[in-house]
Amino acid sequence: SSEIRVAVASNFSETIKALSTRFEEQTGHRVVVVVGSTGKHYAQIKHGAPYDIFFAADKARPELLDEEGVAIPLSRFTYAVGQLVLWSPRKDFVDEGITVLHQGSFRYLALANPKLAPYGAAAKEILQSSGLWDDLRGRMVKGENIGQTFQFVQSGNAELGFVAYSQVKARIESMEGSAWVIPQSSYTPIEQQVVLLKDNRVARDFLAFVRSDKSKILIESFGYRSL
Amino acid sequence: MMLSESDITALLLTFKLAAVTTCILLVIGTPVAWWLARSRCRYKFIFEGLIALPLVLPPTVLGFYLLVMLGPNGPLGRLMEWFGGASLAFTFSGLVIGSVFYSMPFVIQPLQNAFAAIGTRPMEVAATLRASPFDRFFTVALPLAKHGFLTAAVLGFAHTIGEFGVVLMIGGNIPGETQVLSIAIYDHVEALEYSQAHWLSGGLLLLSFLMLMTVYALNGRLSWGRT
Amino acid sequence: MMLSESDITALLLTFKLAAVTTCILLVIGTPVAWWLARSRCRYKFIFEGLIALPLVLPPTVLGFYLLVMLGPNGPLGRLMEWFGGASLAFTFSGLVIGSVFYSMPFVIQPLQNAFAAIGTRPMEVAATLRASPFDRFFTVALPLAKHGFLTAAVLGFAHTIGEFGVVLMIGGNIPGETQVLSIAIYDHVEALEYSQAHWLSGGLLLLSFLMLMTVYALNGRLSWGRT
Amino acid sequence: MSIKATFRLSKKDFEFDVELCIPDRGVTAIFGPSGCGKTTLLRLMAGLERCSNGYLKVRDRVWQDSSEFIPSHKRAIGYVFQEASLFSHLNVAKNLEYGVKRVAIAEQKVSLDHAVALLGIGHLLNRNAHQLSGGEKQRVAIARALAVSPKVLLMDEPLSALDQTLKREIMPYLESLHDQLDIPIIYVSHSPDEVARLADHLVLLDAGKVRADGPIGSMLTRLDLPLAYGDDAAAVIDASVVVHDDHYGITYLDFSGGRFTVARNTLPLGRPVRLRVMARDVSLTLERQMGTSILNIFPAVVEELIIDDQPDVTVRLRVGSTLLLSRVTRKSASLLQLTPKQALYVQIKSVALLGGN
Amino acid sequence: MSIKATFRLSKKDFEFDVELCIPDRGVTAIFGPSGCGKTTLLRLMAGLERCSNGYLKVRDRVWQDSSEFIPSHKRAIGYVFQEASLFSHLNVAKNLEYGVKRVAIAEQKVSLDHAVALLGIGHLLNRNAHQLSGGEKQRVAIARALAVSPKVLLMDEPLSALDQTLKREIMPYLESLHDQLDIPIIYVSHSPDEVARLADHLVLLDAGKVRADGPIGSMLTRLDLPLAYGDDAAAVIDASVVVHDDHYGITYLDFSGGRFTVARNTLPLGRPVRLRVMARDVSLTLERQMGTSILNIFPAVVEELIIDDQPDVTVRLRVGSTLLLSRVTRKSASLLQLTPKQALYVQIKSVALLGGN
Ligand SMILES: Nc1ncnc2c1ncn2[C@@H]1O[C@H](COP(=O)(O)OP(=O)(O)OP(=O)(O)O)[C@@H](O)[C@H]1O
Ligand SMILES: Nc1ncnc2c1ncn2[C@@H]1O[C@H](COP(=O)(O)OP(=O)(O)OP(=O)(O)O)[C@@H](O)[C@H]1O
Ligand SMILES: [Mg+2]
Ligand SMILES: [Mg+2]
Repeated sequence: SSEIRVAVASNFSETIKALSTRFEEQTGHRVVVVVGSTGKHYAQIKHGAPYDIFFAADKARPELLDEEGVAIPLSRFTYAVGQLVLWSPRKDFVDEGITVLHQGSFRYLALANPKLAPYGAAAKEILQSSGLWDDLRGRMVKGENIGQTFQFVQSGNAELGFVAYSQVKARIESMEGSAWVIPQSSYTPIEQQVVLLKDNRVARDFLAFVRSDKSKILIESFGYRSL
Repeated sequence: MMLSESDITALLLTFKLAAVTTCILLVIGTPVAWWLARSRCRYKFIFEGLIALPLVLPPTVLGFYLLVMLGPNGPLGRLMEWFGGASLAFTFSGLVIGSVFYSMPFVIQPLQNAFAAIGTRPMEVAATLRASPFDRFFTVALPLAKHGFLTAAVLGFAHTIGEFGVVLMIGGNIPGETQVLSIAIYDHVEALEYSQAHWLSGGLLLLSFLMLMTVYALNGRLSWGRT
Repeated sequence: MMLSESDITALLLTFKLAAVTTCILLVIGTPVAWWLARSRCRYKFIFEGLIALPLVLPPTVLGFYLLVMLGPNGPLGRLMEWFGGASLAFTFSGLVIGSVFYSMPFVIQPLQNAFAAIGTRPMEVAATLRASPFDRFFTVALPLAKHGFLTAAVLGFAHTIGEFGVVLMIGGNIPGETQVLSIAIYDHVEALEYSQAHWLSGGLLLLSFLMLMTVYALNGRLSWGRT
Repeated sequence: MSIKATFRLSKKDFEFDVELCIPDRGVTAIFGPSGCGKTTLLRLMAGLERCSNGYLKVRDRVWQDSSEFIPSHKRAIGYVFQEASLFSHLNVAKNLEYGVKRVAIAEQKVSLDHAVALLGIGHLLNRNAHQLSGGEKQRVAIARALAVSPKVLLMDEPLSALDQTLKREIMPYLESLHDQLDIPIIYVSHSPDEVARLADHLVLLDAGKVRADGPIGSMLTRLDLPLAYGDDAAAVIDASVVVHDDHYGITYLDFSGGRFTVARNTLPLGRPVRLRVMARDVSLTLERQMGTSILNIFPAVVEELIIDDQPDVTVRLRVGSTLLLSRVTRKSASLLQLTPKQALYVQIKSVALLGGN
Repeated sequence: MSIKATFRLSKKDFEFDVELCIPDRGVTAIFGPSGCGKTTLLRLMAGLERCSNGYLKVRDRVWQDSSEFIPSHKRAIGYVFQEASLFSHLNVAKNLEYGVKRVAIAEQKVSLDHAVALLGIGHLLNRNAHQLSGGEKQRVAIARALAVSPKVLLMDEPLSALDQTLKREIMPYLESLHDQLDIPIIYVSHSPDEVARLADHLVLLDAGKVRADGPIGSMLTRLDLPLAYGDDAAAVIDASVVVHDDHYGITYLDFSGGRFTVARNTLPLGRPVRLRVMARDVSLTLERQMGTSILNIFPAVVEELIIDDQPDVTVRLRVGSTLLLSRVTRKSASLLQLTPKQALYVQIKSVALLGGN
């Protein structure tokens, strides 16, 4: 049995751990998960980080690696699609639709930095299309990533925020707080892509495993959609 | 490559934060350091340990706990609310609190050493020359500890400028309010805008270097003692 | 809630890193601080400024530049390769280099102050008692500067434990190799595994507190001077 | 009125237990061997060291008792430390001004300029402490203590770093201080010369206890104290100026036992002065001698002498109502058949004029 | 062989320019007013201060010239600083051992135990520096300097913090040091008493220059130097022990001008000793007097005297080949009609035995 190192975007860490546990059980290989922000991973990979696979939080960075010839050609695919949710820990604060943002009865709206995180870009798209982007500028607090954004909201410092469905799935199901799962049609899909960085058997096996239907179900159970 | 307007805002904000934090730290730190240097209290070592403690937590984690504390359900948040104030998260004041907390040991420790090095004799002499404890503290202890103050101020100031994790967590990256330079640079790096990152870093380094050099040069000039 | 195996690995790694870094810093920092305290060189202030400089960069950014330098295409990386060594990025040695660089001012400044406070007389006395410059440095200057050493060691050690950005960037969060505690906690927070994060943070705090307290208590006990 | 002090303190290997009543005028010397507690006493009086059940009253003000402890900076003291103690961050001028600035103008009785001139430190005013020699530092420290116009001056071996010439210049000033300012001076010294010169009152400390204390005249001639036995054993005589003879350059001084002839000085007639007569300078003769360069010869009566196996014999004599000491060899004592009550002549070879009193 | 030194240095307001040749045996006293450069000279000799074109040769070893500068720790010196200078991180015992440990066993000629016993610091060995009194610190510093068995001992006012008793105990030891160890001692002092007692050779410094230097005997009696005029003016006489008289408790000493009678001492017969005779203790008579307690009366010849408008007259006299000083009033001088070459008698009231030479 051998060991592979997998660099994973922070928001997918829980899911990948579940996946790799199953993979390890099936194959006896070991999967070492390296969690981090996608920008950091990208910089590190370009400077020789010893990773076999890179699960990014977006599509852009894997594409870049592909173009720059760092990634193994033709290995790139979308492993999950994130879903954006407007969520508040308060009951009956967010309802289906964007009305709460129009009413503006809040001090802070949290979202991920649109420059850095695809969830942020998606949130920005929605705010722009509803004409709120400029109005809310002074009330927006931006997390560096979606994890931090969730903490802003969950700690109550921001009344509501655009977070990932995967972060609040359990809470929504147990009717904790209030949420609006934003229809996929209203923003560019948050495609999270993966590339192979080092060509070896186990890594390819793991990618194949992630693509398998069983895995897809598992991924969806964590709150992602699959393509 | 020019700096964007928001970069300049961030720059100014950063220096303001560092200056305010340093001042507060010197004001708070001086009596604490004096007490630590002079007291014969048996349990002094407990306080010494406590003061160095914020150092060992990763700043982001420290920031996370601060965020939780400041939130409406956190003890500090409740306290603020009780006093009728708004939450401090995502405000400049909040940043100041976080930075003060985080940079505390860098200010207190050099001051404590400087005070201890003075010994009791100069204070005794001042007492026989009619100087009250306050008076002699300001006219004898402070001037004699000036090297310690310089070190404390430099470490505190520089550390606040480079401060990142705490600010990231409780700042919310609001331009002009809480978006400081370190986060701006970080964002550029994460967003792969390397040349902007280089410019900002270079500028910050140059500016800081000039400032530090001036401080040290002045200090060397004013220095009295036999080295 | 128990700590996972990887958490314990991270804990051990962290203390190892902090210990190694502190030792290296004391060894490097002592002669530098001595020179800074004693030299009458007119351009000393330039060096003093340079030494405080790493402080002002956000650690992640500093880490990024270190990564660029140490990576296979960076000047240091090439140098290493030329000497037949492997790149230092993503290795424990790389972490040590980064931490040493980053924590340098916290060690040098207290030492410099402590040395300056000794004055020339004790060294002159030692010279008339046949002690060579080396001899009197070790038998007079070092013991008289012991408070400075304590502060330097505590600040250096604690700061390395809490070190985060630099380590994350050039280390790459590889469990057992470069995943230190600060990153592990950060990961737990990011992954919303709050209870694990609390446990780890609490443990770290307790451990550090006990360690710091012991150090200070011993120091107080051994202390000779009139306070 | 007087200064009353009771202190009890114990340090490692050292018990300090002193009860004192010192006159509140004149110079009180604290005299004793190294490590006997002189500095400790001064520090306790200054409030720099605390002891729990101590008591200190200076004139009508209680500075320390069981209920109260006036802190040092509120005690109107001047303190000259045993070791150099200038502020290293201030130059000499600023060191001097430090205290003065903190004294109400109404209470400033010693002018800074005067103190500077007296101690000869005018040329040092712009120097820093580390640019001074040992003696220069001490002079600045003395001037600084004087300049706060203290009500009690505490001096811990202030002159030991100074040369004779300087000592001679400063001592008369210290002597005159208590005249002009009416302040008591508590003066720690291990120099019998300084003590005899300056002190009106003497406290003999030994191992943290008061061995004896009293007016200088009687203390110096007590044969049960070690003071009468050193090389420097001496008596002091209170006298007053009666005639100046300019032709011979001579001044005559009257004391209770007769008229002293000393070198011409410039003191006003009638002025009380103090003379110091070393025991070794007093020789004894049975007859009044003639044709000698010794001018001061007085009839005297032997009061007490202790002959033991020491080669030297110290004799206490009375001249008028004044006590003198004479040191003679055992051989001389035996040749002259010295016994108490015996009448004879004392020849005083030399005498030191210690200034006004 | 000797110690040759040339130093030129200038500090703010202070010019130091000294050229010296000091014998490499015995005690050389450096004497001068506060701020004249005594400490500076010692520091230059120890190599603690540097001057560019200086020269220093001790016996046959050059310590400093234009091409070489031996650093302090390689110079076989012992240095007692003017100010207390114990290591605060070491206790007394460790302070003492610090130097000893660094001296090769073959070169250890002064035993640490001996130094400790002599200076009476045995009970302080476990103390820290801040638990000592001023005099105790200085005693430890002296013992520490002695214990490195130096080839030259440099002492900067080492006894000024000590009381008379201790001084008297330590001085003979210092005197004997150069006998036993054959090391020269350079001794800074402002005490004429210490100088006369200890010094064989005297260097008079003034404002950074050598005013005069020479053997102690001739220096003290030179009427062109200030030494002859102070209260402490004195001459020293080389003599030797000839008889002990146990009955009267008396010892007789011969010198070139006759036989001295002094208090019984325990020195071996034939032993050379030094006597100090204060100018004020020497009275002059035209006839030899009888029936006096003064035992030491010698015929003498007036060599030189300066009569000016001072009330006192200092006379240099020759007794045998020995020079003496006498201080008399102008009145006496005139009564006795003192003139050079005049023959008369000197009466020496008291004399101090300064120990072996
Ligand atoms: N760093 C300095 N800068 C300027 N002048 C100095 C400095 N150090 C000493 N001096 C001056 O040099 C002169 C000689 O000093 P030194 O210490 O040798 O005197 P000293 O003879 O030992 O006096 P004392 O008997 O008072 O100790 C003094 O006038 C002093 O003011
Ligand atoms: N902190 C201390 N701990 C223990 N003993 C001490 C301490 N400080 C002083 N002593 C002792 O107390 C005694 C008195 O000290 P003090 O300084 O009063 O002496 P002193 O009479 O001034 O002597 P000197 O003439 O040498 O200055 C000394 O025997 C000294 O050893
Ligand atoms: Mg004392
Ligand atoms: Mg000196």
